[in-house]
Formats: sequence, C-alpha cells, structure tokens
Amino acid sequence: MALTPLRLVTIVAEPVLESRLVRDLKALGASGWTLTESRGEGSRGMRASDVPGEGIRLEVVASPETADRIVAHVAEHYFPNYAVIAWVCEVQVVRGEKYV
Amino acid sequence: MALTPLRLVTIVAEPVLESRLVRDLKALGASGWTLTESRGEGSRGMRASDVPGEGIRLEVVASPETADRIVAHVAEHYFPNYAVIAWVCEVQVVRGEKYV
Amino acid sequence: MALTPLRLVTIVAEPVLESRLVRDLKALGASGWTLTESRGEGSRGMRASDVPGEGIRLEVVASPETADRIVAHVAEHYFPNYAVIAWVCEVQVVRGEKYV
Amino acid sequence: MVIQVTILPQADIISAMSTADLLQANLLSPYVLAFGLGVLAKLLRSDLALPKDVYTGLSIYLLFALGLKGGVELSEAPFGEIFLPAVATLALGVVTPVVAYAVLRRLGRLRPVDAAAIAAHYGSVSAVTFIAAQTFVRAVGETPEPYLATLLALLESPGIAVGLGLGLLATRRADHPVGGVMREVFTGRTMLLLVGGLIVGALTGKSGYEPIQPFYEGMFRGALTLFLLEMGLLAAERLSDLKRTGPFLVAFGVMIPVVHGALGAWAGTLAGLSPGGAAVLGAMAASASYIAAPPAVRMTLPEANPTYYLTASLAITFPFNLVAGIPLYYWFARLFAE
Amino acid sequence: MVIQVTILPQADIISAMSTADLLQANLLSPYVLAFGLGVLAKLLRSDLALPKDVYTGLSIYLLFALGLKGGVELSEAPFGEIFLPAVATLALGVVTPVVAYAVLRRLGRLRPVDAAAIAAHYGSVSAVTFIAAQTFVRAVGETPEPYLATLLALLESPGIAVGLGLGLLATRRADHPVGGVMREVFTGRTMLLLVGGLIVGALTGKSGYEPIQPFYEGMFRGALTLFLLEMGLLAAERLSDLKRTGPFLVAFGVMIPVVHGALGAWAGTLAGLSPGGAAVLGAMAASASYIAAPPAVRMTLPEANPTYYLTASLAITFPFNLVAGIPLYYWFARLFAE
Amino acid sequence: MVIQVTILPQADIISAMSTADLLQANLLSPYVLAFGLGVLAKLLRSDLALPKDVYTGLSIYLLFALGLKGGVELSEAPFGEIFLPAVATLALGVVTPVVAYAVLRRLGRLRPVDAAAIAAHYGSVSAVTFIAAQTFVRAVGETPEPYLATLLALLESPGIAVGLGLGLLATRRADHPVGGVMREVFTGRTMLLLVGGLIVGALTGKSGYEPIQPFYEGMFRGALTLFLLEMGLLAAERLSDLKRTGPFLVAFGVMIPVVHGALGAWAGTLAGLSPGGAAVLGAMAASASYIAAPPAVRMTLPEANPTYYLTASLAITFPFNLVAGIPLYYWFARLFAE
Ligand SMILES: Nc1ncnc2c1ncn2[C@@H]1O[C@H](COP(=O)(O)O)[C@@H](O)[C@H]1O
Ligand SMILES: Nc1ncnc2c1ncn2[C@@H]1O[C@H](COP(=O)(O)O)[C@@H](O)[C@H]1O
Ligand SMILES: Nc1ncnc2c1ncn2[C@@H]1O[C@H](COP(=O)(O)O)[C@@H](O)[C@H]1O
Ligand code: NA
Ligand code: NA
Ligand code: NA
Repeated sequence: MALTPLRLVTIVAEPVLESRLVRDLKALGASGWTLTESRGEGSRGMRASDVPGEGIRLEVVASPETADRIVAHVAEHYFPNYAVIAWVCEVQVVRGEKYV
Repeated sequence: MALTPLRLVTIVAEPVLESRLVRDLKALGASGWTLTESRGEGSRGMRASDVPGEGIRLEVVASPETADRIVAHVAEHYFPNYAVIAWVCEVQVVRGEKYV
Repeated sequence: MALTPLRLVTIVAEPVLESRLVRDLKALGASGWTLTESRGEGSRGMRASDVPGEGIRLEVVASPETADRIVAHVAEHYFPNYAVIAWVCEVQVVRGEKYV
Repeated sequence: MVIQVTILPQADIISAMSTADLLQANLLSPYVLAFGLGVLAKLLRSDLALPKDVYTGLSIYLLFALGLKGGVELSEAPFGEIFLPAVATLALGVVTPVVAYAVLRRLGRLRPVDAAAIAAHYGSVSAVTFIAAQTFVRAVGETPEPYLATLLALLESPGIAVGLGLGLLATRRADHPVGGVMREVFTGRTMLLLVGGLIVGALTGKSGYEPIQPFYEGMFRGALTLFLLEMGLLAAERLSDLKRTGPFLVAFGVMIPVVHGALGAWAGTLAGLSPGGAAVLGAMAASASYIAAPPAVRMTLPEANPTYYLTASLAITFPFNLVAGIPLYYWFARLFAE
Repeated sequence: MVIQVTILPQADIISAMSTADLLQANLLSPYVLAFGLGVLAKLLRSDLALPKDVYTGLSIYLLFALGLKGGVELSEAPFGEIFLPAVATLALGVVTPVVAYAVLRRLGRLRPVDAAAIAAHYGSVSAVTFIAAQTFVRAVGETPEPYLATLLALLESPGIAVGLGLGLLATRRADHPVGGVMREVFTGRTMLLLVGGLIVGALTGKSGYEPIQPFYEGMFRGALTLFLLEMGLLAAERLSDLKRTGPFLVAFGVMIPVVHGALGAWAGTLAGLSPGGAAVLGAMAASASYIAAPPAVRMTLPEANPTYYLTASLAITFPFNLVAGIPLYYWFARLFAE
Repeated sequence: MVIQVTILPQADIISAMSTADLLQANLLSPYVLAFGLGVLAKLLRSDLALPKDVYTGLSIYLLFALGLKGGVELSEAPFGEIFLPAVATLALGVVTPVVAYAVLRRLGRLRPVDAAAIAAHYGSVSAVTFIAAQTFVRAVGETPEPYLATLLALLESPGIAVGLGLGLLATRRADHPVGGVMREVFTGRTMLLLVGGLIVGALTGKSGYEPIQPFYEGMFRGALTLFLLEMGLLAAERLSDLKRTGPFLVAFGVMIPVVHGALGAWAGTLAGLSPGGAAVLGAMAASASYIAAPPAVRMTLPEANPTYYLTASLAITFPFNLVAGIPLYYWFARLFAE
C-alpha cells in the first residue's frame, strides 16, 4: 500500500469562526476539511457564545507547504483575538496525491 | 511509563458505511474502534444522505501490520466509489499490548 | 512560522469519568483540554451508562513531562477498572509556549 | 399534462377552475409556506438549520404518529376492503420503477446504473408527501380511507427492490446478494415505525389511543410545519447541483410524477378508493423516496452518482408534488371517479 | 409469589381472575406495546434509535413534568398526611438494598462488591416505572395520593447510599469518602428536576400551572410512549449480556421485585395509603434505578462489573415490572387493603 | 428610579402598592421559578443541562411560534396603526445604544471598543424577554397590540449596527465593511424565524393557522418554562465572571434597563400604544440581545472582551428584567397613560 507523507493540521476554535475559517482554508489551497464539534477549556477562556465552552475542531490534510500557509494564517489572523489552538502532525495518507 | 509504539488509523467516511466499516475493521484484526460524528467537504462531494456533508470519523489503534491491512482494504474497497479519506499516524500507546 | 514540538495526549474514556479526568488533567499541569463525544467498542466492553457504547475523547496538548505525568496517572488510576484507552503523538504547535 | 387533456376533455372547464382554487388554497397552507420559507432561508444563505438530532426526532415522531393513527383506524375497519387497494399498491410498486427506468434510459440516455438508482427512488415513496396529500384532501372536505397508512407501508420496499435488481442486472452482478440490503430496508427506521405504529395502534385500539392522542394527533400538523421548514432548507441546499444534473433530470423530476400520479389515482379508483383516497395513492406513486432509498442504493449501486438521485427526488419532485402535484392528483381522482 | 398464597388464601380466586384481566389490559396499553416494539426492533437489528439528545430531552421533560404536577397537587394537600408514608418510604430505602445484598451474597454467591453494586440499584427507584404504575392505577379507576411524587424523590438516594456503604465496607475502604458521590446523586439531573419541579409546582400553584398544563400534562403520556420505545431498544441491547450474567441474575431480577413490591405495598397500606397509592409505592420499591445509580456506583465501586447491575435493572427488572409487576403489586395492595 | 419619582409624584402611593403585588405575582409565575431553579441547579454544581440540540430546537420553536402568531394577528389588524409605533421602535434602536455607549464611556471609563460592543447588545433586543413581558401583561389582564412581534423584528438589527459602527469608529477602522456582518444578522436564525413566521402567519391567516395552533400556541408557555430553566443554568454559569467584570458593570446592567425601559414605555405611549403594549415595548428597549448580537460583535470587534457583554446581558440584565424589570415597565406604562 503506497502511502503519501503529508501534514494533518488540527485547529480548535470558537464556533463563530466556522464559516470564515472554512473559506480561508479553501483559499489557502486545502482540498477539503473535516469538522467535529467539541467543548473545552483553555487559558484565555473568552468566547462569544450563549453556550460556554463550545468549540469546533477542524482537521485538514495538506501538503507541507499548504500546511505551513494555513498555520501562519491562523497564527496571524486569529491568535491575537480569538480562542484558538492549532497543531500539526506528520501523517501517511492513503492515495495522498489527491490532497496535495 | 512504558509506552508501546503502534499506529493510529483515522478514516473519515460517509455515514452509510458505518456498520460495514466496523465489521471489516474487526475482521481485519482491530481490537476496537472509536467513532465521532463529523461534517466536511472534499473533492468528490458525493454522498448519499438527506443531510449533506455529514460524515463519520473512525479511529483505530493497531499494530503496524493490522494498520497496513486496514489501509489496503479501505483503499481497495471504498476509495473507488465512496467519499472516504484515511491517514495513518505513529503513536505511543499506554499499555499497548492490549491492542496488538 | 515557528512551531513548538509538544505532545498531544488523546484519552478515550467512559463519560462518567469526565469531571474527574478534567480535574486531574488540570492538577497535572495541562493548560487546557478539548473534548469530543464518541462511541466505540473495545476489549473490555464494560461501561456504566444507560446508553451503551458512548464515550468521551479528550485531547490535551502538553509538554513531554506533563504528557508523561498524565499518561502515568491515567494508567495507574483508570486502566485497572475503567474502559479507557490513551495514546501520545508528537505534534508541532502554533505559539506552543502557551501550553507548556 | 397531456393525459388530462386527452382523456377527459368534457369536464375540462369546471375542473380547471377548481384546480386553480385548490392550487391557491394549497399554496397558502402553512405547510407549503413553511417549505418555501426554508428554501428562501437557504437562498439568503441563512445559518438557520434544525439540529440533526431534532430533525431525526421529528421524523421518528411523524412516522410513529402516522402508524399509530393508521393502526387505530385499521382496528375499526372491515379488513376485506383493503385487499384490492393493496394489490393496486403493490402493482404500482413494480410498474413505476420500470417506467422510470425506461424513460431515463431511452429519453435521458443515462448510464444503466444511474437510471436504476433513480428508478429505485421513484418506485418507493416519500412519507412526508403522503402526509401532505392526506392533509390536503382532508382540508378540501374528503374523508380518505382509514387504511391508507397501510398502503404507504406496502409501497415503500418493492420499488427499491426492483430498482436495485435492474441496477445489478445492468452492472452484470446479478449474483450480488440484495438480501442484506433489503433486510436493512425492511428493518429500517421508516418501515419499523410505520408498521410498528400500525400494529401498536391496532392492538391498543381507540381506548388505548385516547390518552396519547393529544401528543400524536394534536401536535401532528404543527410538527409537520417545522419539519417542512427543514425540508425546504435541505431541498434548496441541493438546488446548486441542478447545474450539474442538467435539464433532462429537471424535466424528468416534474413529468414522471405526473405520469405516476395519474397512474396511481387511476389504479386507486379502479380498486374502489374514494376520490380522496385515490388522490393520496396518486401522490404516493408520484413521490420519490429520499430517506429509505438513498442508503440502500448507495450500498448496492455505489457506482451510481448520488447527486442525480438525491437532487431529483429532494430538490425537484418533492417540491413539485407539495406545491402543484397533490392538487393535480386530486383533480385526476375526481375526473376518474366520474 | 410465595407471599401472596400463604398470607391471604381466601381472596384468592376473585383476585386471580381480575389479575388476569389487569394483566391483559396492561399488555395492550400503548406504553407496554411501545416498549415491546423497541425490543422487537433491536432483535431485528433495526437502526432505529432516538437520538441521544432527544432521549435526554425527553427524560428531562418527563421528570420535570412529574415534579411540577406533584408540586401543584402537594400545594393543595394537607401536609400532615404525608408523614407516615414518608417514613415508610425511607424505611423501604434502607431495608430493600439490605435484602437484595443478602440474597445476592447468600443465594447468588456474588462477590461482595458486585452484590453491593446491584443492591444500590435495587434500593433506589426507577422514575419511569413509577410513572407507568401511576398511569396504570389511574387507568383502572384509582385515585392515588397526590404526594406520591414526593415519595419518589425520597426513595431515590437512601438505597444508593446504603449500597455504596455496603460495598465500601466489603472492599475494606470504609474510610473512602462517599460524600462527594452522594452529593452528585443529590444534585443529579433526576433529583433536581423532581425536587425542583415539586417546589416550582407548589409555589406557583393551580393558577400558575394552568397555562403550562397542556404542555406538561397533555403531552405527558404520548411522550412517555416514545420514551418507552427507546427503553425497549436499550433493554434489548443488553439482552445479549444475559449469557454472561447467568441464570441466577435473571431469577433475581424477577423474584426480588416481587418481594420488594409486596413489601412496598404492605408498608404503604400500613402507612395509610389507598390501594392505588400502595400499589405505586410497591412498584417504586420493586423497581431498580438505571439512571441515577449507575454513575454513582461506577465512580465509587469501579471493581464491580457494570454488566451485572445494568443488565439486571434494565433488561430484566424494568420489563418485568412494566409488563407483569405493576398489575401484581396492585393486586397485592388490594389484598392488603381488605 | 429617579424618573418615576420626579415625573409623576401624585400617583405614587397606589401604584407602589400594586407594583409590589405585580412583583409578587411575577415571582411566583412558573417562568421566573423555572429560571430560578436553573440558577440554583448551577450553584449546586448539578450536571443538569438541556442538550445543545434540544436548546436550539426549542429556541427555533419559540421564535417561529412568535412570528406565526404575530403574523396571523397582523393579517387582521388595520395596517396603518403600526406606523407610529414602528417609528418609535426604530428611534429606540438608534437612541438606546448611543445612551448605553455614553454611560459606559463617561461613567464606566471602559475602552471604546468594549463600550461599543456592550452598546450593540443593549441596542438590540432579547426575544425571551419580549415573550415574558407579553405573557406578564396578558396575565394581568391587558391585551397588548397584535403587531408587537413586528416591532420586535424591527428592533433587533438597528442597535447592533449602531453599536458596531461606534466600535469601528473608535478603533479607527471606519472603512471596515460592516455589510457582511449585518447581512448575517439579517439572515440569522432569529430574524429569519421571526420575520419568516410573520409572513407565513399573515399569508395563511386564521384558517390556515387553526390546525397548527395546538402546537404553536398550546405548547408555547410550557416550552418557554423549559427554555427558561436552561437560561437559568446559562446565566448562573456566568455569575462567576462577575468578579472579573467588576461592580460598575453590575450597576450598569441594572440601571440602564430602567432608563431604557422608561424611555421605551414613554415612546410607546406617545406612539399610541395601550399600557400593555407600551410596557412590552419598554421591556424590549430595556432588554439586551444575547443570541444575535454576540456573534456579530465577536466577528467585527474581536478586541472587545466577550466576558463583559455576555455577562452583562445574560447574567445581570436578563434576570433583572425577568424578575423586576417587566412589572416596573408596566407600572411606568400605566403612569404615562394617565
Ligand atoms: N493545552 C490544550 N490542550 C488541548 N486543547 C486546548 C488546550 N488549550 C486550549 N485548548 C482548546 O482550545 C480552546 C481555546 O483555548 P484558549 O484560547 O487557550 O482559551 C479551548 O476551548 C480548548 O478546546
Ligand atoms: N484534505 C482534507 N482534509 C481533511 N478532510 C478531508 C479532506 N478531503 C476530504 N476530507 C474529508 O473526507 C470526506 C470525503 O471527501 P471526498 O471523498 O474528497 O469528497 C469529506 O467530507 C471530508 O470530511
Ligand atoms: N484498538 C482501539 N482503537 C481505537 N479505539 C479503541 C480501541 N480499543 C478501545 N478503544 C476505545 O476505547 C474504549 C474502551 O475500550 P476497552 O477499555 O478496550 O473496552 C472503546 O469504547 C473505544 O472507544
Ligand atoms: Na413513487
Ligand atoms: Na427499589
Ligand atoms: Na434593548
């Protein structure tokens, strides 16, 4: 089974950012995204929702370059003012050509 | 703390495949599975559900051999016709003997 | 983009343990946590809930030392009697200083 | 449309007028308006959406309520009466998918597997269309037969089986086991709640039903309105796919219901149904499944493009039936009854 | 069973007959039938399931409605009346877990911690069984005391505390703090909605309740039917575990409710309850908790096997009480009343 | 408070007495009690919580029901009547956020962006406060104007727009496009259900509404009670943030509603509303949005601290209005009417 080494970017953010983040991800070259609903606590604890602690958890499989772009974009545009955390992980992707 | 190096296989797929995938995973030697509900977008965009964009996200901790078998099976049986993405990641598992 | 290498600990457990696990995580030095609801099957299959198969999936980004402490704590206190699985993965975290 | 003009020219003028009236009454019903609001909301790119669990909960409620009420009524109806209508229903379950398949292959030149997949949907039935039709004929003063919900249960599976069979023949996998998938259709949510509700209703009878009636009957139409709001959102979500599916499928999604609806109303009339009952059977035949059929088709005919069958049944045929089809089938039924 | 024959032989024949009638009436109620449909659906491996959030929402609604109505009735009842029944209820909360523990240890030879865990469940109470019992006795023409919901609230915690205490003694951790877990039981969903509802109902009274009555009372039985459908699914899901738990636990799950039910009906009669009220108290004593007890036991006695206590309370005792137990306890109560 | 004493000294004594009565009646209503139960549950650290999907489903139901009923009533009202009250409402939507901003800057010395963010919330409106006010004035025997739900829809957006505009001016980003965010407010759940419901109700009229009335009207108050229980939980969750927000914001959250409420009741009276209608308009003006405003503000003014605006509107002003504000605004309205 030929696997392609790619990057998995995971972003946990406030729900209010969903549509904006998805738009950004596509613009930055992501071929897709997967979202699960989450809740949690962090250091900032500020979040604008009537239901406290809710969040969205976005996963994007992408090439190292796209992953870098996404991470840099999130760090610049969302970290200063929003409750966001993001991490990157090396993964081996099935039929990975599709997602580059 | 002794950790066992194993593989984590993540499969995001159409909900209609849930029972079939779970059956396959067990048959291929997985000792268990964890499912979270997801939504998302990809390149194919075809999906048979009255609610668009819904998906399931399956995680399986397994030995490298089992992980390979799972990945090969998914690639052969589901990739051609279904909206599926799968990736593999190296993880260190607590009391990992259990899951080999 | 400067990324910090940290550890991502993922714990899948019975829902009844939620508040206790969150308390423990904070006490062990985690700066935050993210929870998604899950379902699944494992080898033990014992779980105390009127709804079978339900679980919680906790993720914690932490320094290697904190991650070790968390993993050791979970192995000691929850593995013997509860349906729990935990794994650790190396990740690169955006603005990772925050989570050490 | 061809049918109505050629078959019964003399009753033309009166019925045409009253059809317009019926259409207007239908358009201003809260059900159609709620559906329209859902469509509008999606077109305005609103974030409005019923949570998935609430949507599922509502559909469970509607199906179970439908079955329960049907069962209670069944327990009071002479059982022999249902025989001919049941035969007519089963016949529709076999004929309509074959008609749909032929049209899709001959006129639409679709791939066999896509034609079969769509045929499976149009051979089955949409429970919400059934409910809307029943509500409509009751609103215009008819009293449809009490056992119609039973016919609904009968019509769900045969069409799916025929469609899947055509697809497997076409893909030369006639040996593929359809049994597993058909078992899933039979034990699926829709069938279980409907048939289960029928049985529970028949066993518990009027006196057992009474204390739960405010919940299952009093709330029914209001809950239906909310459900149709969400259906409007879901249908509109698929509208953007119309570009990909092309004009033929749009025409198909409007014309085939008229053909099937006429067929259903005619078969119902022959089987002895009242105009109200025949109109509802027509609406059933005209409707396309979008809950039970899609997963069965997806599992058995994965090569078929889901965009085709989902868009046709959910974004074209469902709204057409809700808005114009149901009054039309009622008009057919009245003509046939004369 | 032993009890009924030996204690009151003379009223035997008449009551036996009417018990059969009661049983049949109960079996054909929509509640029992809906539960049966749920069991059937799971046995057919249907994908039918109430979404988790809807299930939780329904249980919140049922408990709060129960409390509210109880509170309104309480606000009109002379408060002194409740004293003796309350004492009887608390006594049942202490005696029943001890009886269960002794039986499980002596006859069943279970590990102390497993026996204690199960005892905690049988010492507490199932709200749905309470509701079903109240619905049943009302259907047969009784007017149970207005303050029964208050007794329900009183019976929930003591049994859990006794069970946990026995378990900690057995595992030689008598020093383990049970306080935290008992606080969670007291502030748990069940207690809060029930006691909170009682207080809200008592404070707002008849006039405040009136505008919300259609929601909390008119919908109550219909919603209960839907809830029992899901309970049937959940109970049947555990049926496969019966193999693992063995025949003793099945026998226990059927016999101990009869013993506790007789005890409860007898204690209720002594405390001055009407036959309807005593029957409901019997059903409470006979029932086993499956919402409040499991997490408390899981936290405090993790060595106990959850399969035992969940299967016994959910898959054996709950259906037994729903189908046969409740009419039986009513029959007991009428005997004791004579 | 200053206002009431200085403007109308002579009616003082009678009204003061009846205000106490009103307050007591309000405190014992099931709505306020359910809210209190929610607060209590959270203070006891209970795990009670309405599942998120049920909470969303309930809020969709309440808003749509509100719109529907308003629309049906609108269809029967002479349209000209609404003109002056509509103008008064729009004026309140512009004036109240400016007043709030000035108070927050001058007296509270908050950062401009925080002041603007809070002003956007207090310029908009809380639908649940509106519902509670309408329920209250009906309970005391008033018949508020049928078109008040239309005013509710009118009052939602202007205040948000003014607040965002002040914030962008303050952060010197006057060029920032507010259009996108305001479009999201206009097409947001709240507006769509409210305005959509109004249109559906107006089009379908009394006869179309009748069959769905048991669902949308019969269940309304009961469902509201459950919703307020959850609101109590959410408000109490924010109570711990009061330490961080400081005493000024607490004072602001209690005083500004009184000012805005008097303004609203006065403007309503001037525009020709009945005392009941003017009281409801006062409650609208006094209320602060916590559903539509927060995401709009979060997107446009991310530098503002969400803890401030959410705590003020949800944990201070909402409970204040529910418990004491509404009776007070009614008292104002009656004074102004004389
Ligand atoms: N150390 C952490 N590990 C895992 N998730 C975290 C961590 N810190 C924060 N989060 C998630 O990120 C969200 C925002 O965190 P913050 O911006 O630190 O308030 C939280 O709600 C959590 O879901
Ligand atoms: N690049 C990606 N990153 C993360 N998830 C993806 C990606 N591409 C596809 N997915 C997920 O896989 C599902 C199917 O994708 P596809 O088969 O490409 O239509 C989508 O609904 C997403 O949930
Ligand atoms: N091999 C595995 N891969 C992924 N998740 C697992 C695995 N084994 C167990 N789990 C998860 O851990 C939970 C408890 O497992 P267990 O303690 O083995 O019964 C299950 O419900 C699954 O969600
Ligand atoms: Na059909
Ligand atoms: Na008990
Ligand atoms: Na306001």
